[in-house]
Amino acid sequence: MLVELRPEPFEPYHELASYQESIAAGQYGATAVFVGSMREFNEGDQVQKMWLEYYPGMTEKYLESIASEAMSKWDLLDVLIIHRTGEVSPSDSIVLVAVWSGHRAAAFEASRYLMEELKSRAPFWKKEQLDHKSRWVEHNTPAK
Amino acid sequence: MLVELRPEPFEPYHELASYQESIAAGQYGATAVFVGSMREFNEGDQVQKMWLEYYPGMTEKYLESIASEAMSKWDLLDVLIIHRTGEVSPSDSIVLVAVWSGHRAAAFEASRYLMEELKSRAPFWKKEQLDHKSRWVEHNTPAK
Amino acid sequence: MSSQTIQVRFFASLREQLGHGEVEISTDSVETIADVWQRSTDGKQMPVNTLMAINMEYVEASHPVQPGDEVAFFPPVTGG
Amino acid sequence: MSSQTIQVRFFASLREQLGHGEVEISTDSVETIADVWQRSTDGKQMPVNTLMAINMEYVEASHPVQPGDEVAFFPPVTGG
Repeated sequence: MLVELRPEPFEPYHELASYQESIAAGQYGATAVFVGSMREFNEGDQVQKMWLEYYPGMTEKYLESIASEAMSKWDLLDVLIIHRTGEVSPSDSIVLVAVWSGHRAAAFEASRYLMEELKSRAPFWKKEQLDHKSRWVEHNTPAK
Repeated sequence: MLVELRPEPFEPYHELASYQESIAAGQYGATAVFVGSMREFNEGDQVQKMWLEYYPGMTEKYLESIASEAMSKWDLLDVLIIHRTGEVSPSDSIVLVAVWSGHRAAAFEASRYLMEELKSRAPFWKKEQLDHKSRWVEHNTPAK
Repeated sequence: MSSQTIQVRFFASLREQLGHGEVEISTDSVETIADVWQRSTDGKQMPVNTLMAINMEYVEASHPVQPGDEVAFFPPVTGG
Repeated sequence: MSSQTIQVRFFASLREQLGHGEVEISTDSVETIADVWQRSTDGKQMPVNTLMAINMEYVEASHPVQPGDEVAFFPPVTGG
């Protein structure tokens, strides 16, 4: 299980391939992955840059708690969460969540659970830099 | 949109990174990925090898039809499906399904939809080589 | 003439049980997929859960067939 | 003495609105998180949806505080 905050750009599929080497091959049958990326527009505006603020200490603690919760709720072999911080550019990866399990149901459910918990409760805040002003994103879209 | 059958081992995260270069960066905010891998055991037995039979022509057609269906049911930017065929070894990747969309709900739902359709209807059959005998896998586990 | 025949394919355990993966049958008095099974297997009982396709599309046993069709029978699928 | 104080932190838009990210307050007649807000913001109205944490765990406004605690206030989160 690994939770990491990254102040620099990261390549999610490289991270995944690399982290996966630490998991016993032949043990997992299902891997579910979610990658959130920065789009170059939001609510009708071009976004130039984004600032990702977080709460040092609490953010890591919160992400570790949901990763542990997922491990105890489902029969998972491993969980990886990487989240970007600081200044982010369009098309950069913001978040990577991956879970490894024996079967697909657990993998799908746990990855979605982690993303919903992260989106609704993990202490991160986005400030968007538009052409002529900046603004805080006010809330995340609900799970629906 | 791409559907491919692969008679040779493939590295799913390398495929993903490479295919993703064809999609306009900054347009998608959510990527959901599922990778199915061969485990070295099944129903209490060690599995040495597996043979993945398919129906040339129908299998590709079926996978293309569910990819198109997903594109029309959800607001997706792209879909990638790669499925292994032939002789497979433990820890090899069997299937890769990836969808790119604006927001996470569509990505999660579409990727799960694709895997359930693939598991329940795509013409593939697995034959397992155990220590002293071989056997056909009789059915996939249901979505639950 | 191939237009008066139907190509029949069997996959996986069904192919192994029947001993062949492909046969060609004549269309004489063959009207449905169920008839194709009868003719192509010498009247064997069809295993429960057998899936059927005509020209690479899933159909039911009552689906009509025509000369030139490709019909396939196979067990439940286990891909992914 | 730091054991008779509470460290208060504000994040994101709340930090910008208040003009500072961190203050230290004395614990005199401060019993709950709501009291911490009052003391640390000079009685400003708390925005609806403000989230609160004590020692990096989410809590409600009625939660009791003690000297040495770290209390944080922040707007709805928007990560991921």
